[in-house]
Amino acid sequence: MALQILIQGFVLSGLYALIAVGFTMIFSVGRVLNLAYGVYIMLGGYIYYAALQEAGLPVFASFILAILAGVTFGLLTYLLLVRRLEDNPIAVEISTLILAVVMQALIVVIFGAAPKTMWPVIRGVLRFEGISVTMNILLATGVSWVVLGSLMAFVRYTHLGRAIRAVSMDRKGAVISGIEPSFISMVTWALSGAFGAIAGVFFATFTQLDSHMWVFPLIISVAVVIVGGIGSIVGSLIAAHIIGFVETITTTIIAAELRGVSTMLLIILVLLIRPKGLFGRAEL
Amino acid sequence: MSIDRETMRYLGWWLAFGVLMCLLPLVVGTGTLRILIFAHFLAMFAMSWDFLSGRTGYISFGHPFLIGIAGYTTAILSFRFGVPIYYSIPAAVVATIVGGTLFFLPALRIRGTYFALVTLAFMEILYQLTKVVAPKITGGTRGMSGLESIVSGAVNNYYMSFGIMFVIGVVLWLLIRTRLGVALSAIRMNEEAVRSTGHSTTKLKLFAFSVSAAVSGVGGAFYVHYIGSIAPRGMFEINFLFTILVAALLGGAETIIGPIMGAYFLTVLLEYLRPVMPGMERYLLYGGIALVLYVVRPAGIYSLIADAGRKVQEWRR
Amino acid sequence: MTATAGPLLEVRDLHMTFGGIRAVQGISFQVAEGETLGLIGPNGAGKTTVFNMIMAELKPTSGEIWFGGENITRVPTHERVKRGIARTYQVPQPFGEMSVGSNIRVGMAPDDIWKLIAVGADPAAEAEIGRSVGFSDEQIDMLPSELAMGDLRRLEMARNVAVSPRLLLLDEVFAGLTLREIGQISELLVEKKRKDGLTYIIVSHDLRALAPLVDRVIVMSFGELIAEGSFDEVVKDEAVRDAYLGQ
Amino acid sequence: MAQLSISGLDVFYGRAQALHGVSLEVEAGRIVAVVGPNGAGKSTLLDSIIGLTRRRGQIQFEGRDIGRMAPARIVRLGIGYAPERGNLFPFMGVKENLLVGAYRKRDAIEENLRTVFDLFPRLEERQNQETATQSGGERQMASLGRALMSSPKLLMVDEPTLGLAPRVCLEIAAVLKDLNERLGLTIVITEQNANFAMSLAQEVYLLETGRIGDRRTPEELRESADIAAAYFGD
Repeated sequence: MALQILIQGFVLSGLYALIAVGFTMIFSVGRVLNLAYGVYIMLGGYIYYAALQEAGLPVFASFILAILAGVTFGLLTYLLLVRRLEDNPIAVEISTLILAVVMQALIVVIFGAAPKTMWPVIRGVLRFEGISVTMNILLATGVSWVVLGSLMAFVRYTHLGRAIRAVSMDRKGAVISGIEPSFISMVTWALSGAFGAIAGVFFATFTQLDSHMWVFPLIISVAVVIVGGIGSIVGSLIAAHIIGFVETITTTIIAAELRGVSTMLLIILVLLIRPKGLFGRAEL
Repeated sequence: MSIDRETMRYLGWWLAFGVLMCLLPLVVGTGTLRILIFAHFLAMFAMSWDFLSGRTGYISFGHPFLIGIAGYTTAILSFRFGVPIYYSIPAAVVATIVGGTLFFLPALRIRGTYFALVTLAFMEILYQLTKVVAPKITGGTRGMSGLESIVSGAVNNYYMSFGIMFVIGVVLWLLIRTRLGVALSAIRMNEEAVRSTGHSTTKLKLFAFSVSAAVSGVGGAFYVHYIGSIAPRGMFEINFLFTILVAALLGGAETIIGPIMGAYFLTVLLEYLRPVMPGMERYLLYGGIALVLYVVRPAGIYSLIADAGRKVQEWRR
Repeated sequence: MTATAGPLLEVRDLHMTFGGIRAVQGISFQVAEGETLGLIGPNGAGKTTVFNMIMAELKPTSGEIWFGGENITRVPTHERVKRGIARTYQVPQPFGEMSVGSNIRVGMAPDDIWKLIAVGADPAAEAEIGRSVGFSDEQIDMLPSELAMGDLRRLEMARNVAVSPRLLLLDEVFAGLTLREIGQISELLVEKKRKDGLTYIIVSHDLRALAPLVDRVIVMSFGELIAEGSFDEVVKDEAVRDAYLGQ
Repeated sequence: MAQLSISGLDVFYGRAQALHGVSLEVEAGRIVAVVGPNGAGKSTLLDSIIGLTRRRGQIQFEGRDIGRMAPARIVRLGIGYAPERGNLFPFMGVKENLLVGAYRKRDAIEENLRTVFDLFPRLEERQNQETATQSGGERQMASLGRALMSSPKLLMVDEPTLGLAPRVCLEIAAVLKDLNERLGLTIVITEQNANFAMSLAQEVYLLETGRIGDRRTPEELRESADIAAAYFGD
């Protein structure tokens, strides 16, 4: 049982970290909460599905298309909506929530209300000490770590990445260093869309595609931000693991139906004890 | 309470609105009345949201949570334990205020953007819990149906729902015209400065919240008895939240009259589009309208009409 | 005006540390009822931090604050206001979507939910307060966004006068004002003091404007008190000159 | 012709006017100080030169009108800025802060890093320490260093001595002098600390309530009663 919790916990946490990172990034750089973030995840899943299972494109091409869709939609959210409301975080919150519901309706109009089952990205099962893990989940965990690792390298070792962190820490300091914050915002929204789409492809293979699937990842992202604080990527990673393990332990030891409830209670607890999050500091 | 001339004039308008709506069943059929009944309930929820969020700027994404507490309380009491609805409905309202306060009070300590997220999380908790905790009582995922109705027939229900909405509307409207209303708006604009003028903002926010919860409680309790069933889906759902939010924002937050207008507009639009757009297209359409209107005109329909009225007056002069 | 034995406000050994930075290190001073105290010092000396602590917007790391003979160190902001302390901000903080009159209304409102509902607003009294700080009747209906900087400072004054304070903390009241506006605000301060017996603590970098108003001046530098005395004494003080002009 | 010339500069914050028709000239290779009490508009002046405010009037740098340019372009033209209190990136190490400063000048990073570390050996010792945990003096050095990373021709420093102990002020003064003499950098500083400014600069402007006086030498200014009047009203 302990081994099972360990494996499941890591697998789930990896996925949660991947889901949350795009959301956290927007919050760190622009100090706004993008409630349409879940839509990038849904869009990633649906576009991948349409390309692979309806248009018959190869896996790789479908994946690229999904990412492009995420990037495009992320950019559009920023350019058409958020940029006009940027000095009012509450307006951003409300309008992105409305946008999410609009997109949910659009998905139903295009793909219908019935849930769709996605093929796993790769097939096969790995058995180990009486525990079986699908190759698909292992791949997802692997991709998650690779993506997060590349992101960390990107923000640490490239000029553009450092500029993103600079804007998130001190906007004036960044501007007088010659950085254009609006360009940085566009880059982060595009990246956020890409991360959402990648996470969405895997998330959808674990559950299924339906027009409500954007809510749960959004709640997870929110939970990661609240638990981790407006945090460093490392802070978000740790927060994702706390949430992932708490959930795994609750569902395997107490009751499977309580999935989600433990996360909510964790959010409330953290907000009451440390409203700035466990690792709260203004950094990406 | 001193009532000035302007208040009297507006009360006249309220009265005219009331009389007009009371005469409506003489003219229109029961189909239209049934649509309007939904508008009335939506208006109650939107006003409740507006009184808390529109006024104080503490955006609640958890109003379905409040409505749900009320709905479940009266449904369980009357359906499972045979409590007469004369008792179960007041009990539901009390439960909403107490239960809501228990959850929201800690959240009211949290500033700005986080408040909305925490209330959203509450809604999700209740959704999960009703499915798994004591399903024998709550009915689990399927909920309960066959709840006792208060009055029967479209006309009676129309008058009842309109009456409740009208009373709530007038009371809330009078409330926001007092100095309390001014103080609550001031919280939205600058909470710090309200404190430094000698107010306990905690007390003010708690009051606004209790009123909002009471209104949601009344609305929620009557609503479930009207539709005769309750289930976690449809209740604790973002689509429901979305409808409330859009009604309040479309009409124009912070006005009480706005949310009523928004609720009528939304329900009627939704119904008249039904033949043309049978499914989710309607959400797509009015979500789109709401989005554009919100970005272009955050103050809502009410402000458009108010502006138009002002222009007409200027023109007549 | 109630006569109190001893000082109206007394600050005892206040300390404030942010992270590792000691913003205020052991400040003590007193203000007598009816006195006008100037609080000056170079940029970053910790003057506003002292105001924030007197208003309970910041919790001091250590030290005590006494008002009217009572230890108020643990009393929250709105209770301090009720006891008679009010302040203005360096950057005026009006309620942006409300008219001047409504801004004053918030200040006049009692901290009691039922009275807020039952007792109607008194536009005449609001207008009276507005006029007393120099607003024209027309301006009472204006929005803050339509006002000039000097008028915004008046509005802050008006909202503070509305809470009927005994002690008023004025933070950089002359900043961003034209010479004419400075004259008007000064006159207003003198007038209010004459009529209502107000006590002031004024923070200002505009010493020329401050000089005629103050009875006594205290000087802060690097979070410490470096001088105290009449205006003329203080500005001739070697340590003060060094603090401002550098050595 | 002057390297930097400003004429009739008006700056507003909302309805409040922070600068009133400010004009000044800075010749290449000089150290110029703008002196004045708190709130006179010193930071606003430098913010306006680098393009951070809504401004009206003429600002020319090396003959080009920069009065409407965005900060990024102005930085690229060769103006470096160390603002009041630094505006450093608190959770980055010193070296990373410096690298951000090189955002617009990536072909001379090694060279510029060497220059900065030679000027401030202490920064090299602590290059990986987060600036959030550093002393005021070290932060001031890091801020100057970051400005130097874009290879500026003109360096603007806002209140270099703010909150610093006298010993550290002397250190900063020595570095600024060195930059000016050895590397030929034009330097504009603003100071409340008038004596510091007059000991360092060759030319001084007195800024008072958003208005600026004529260019003077430190001696002229010291002999006039204007400074004391500006500060103490006597």
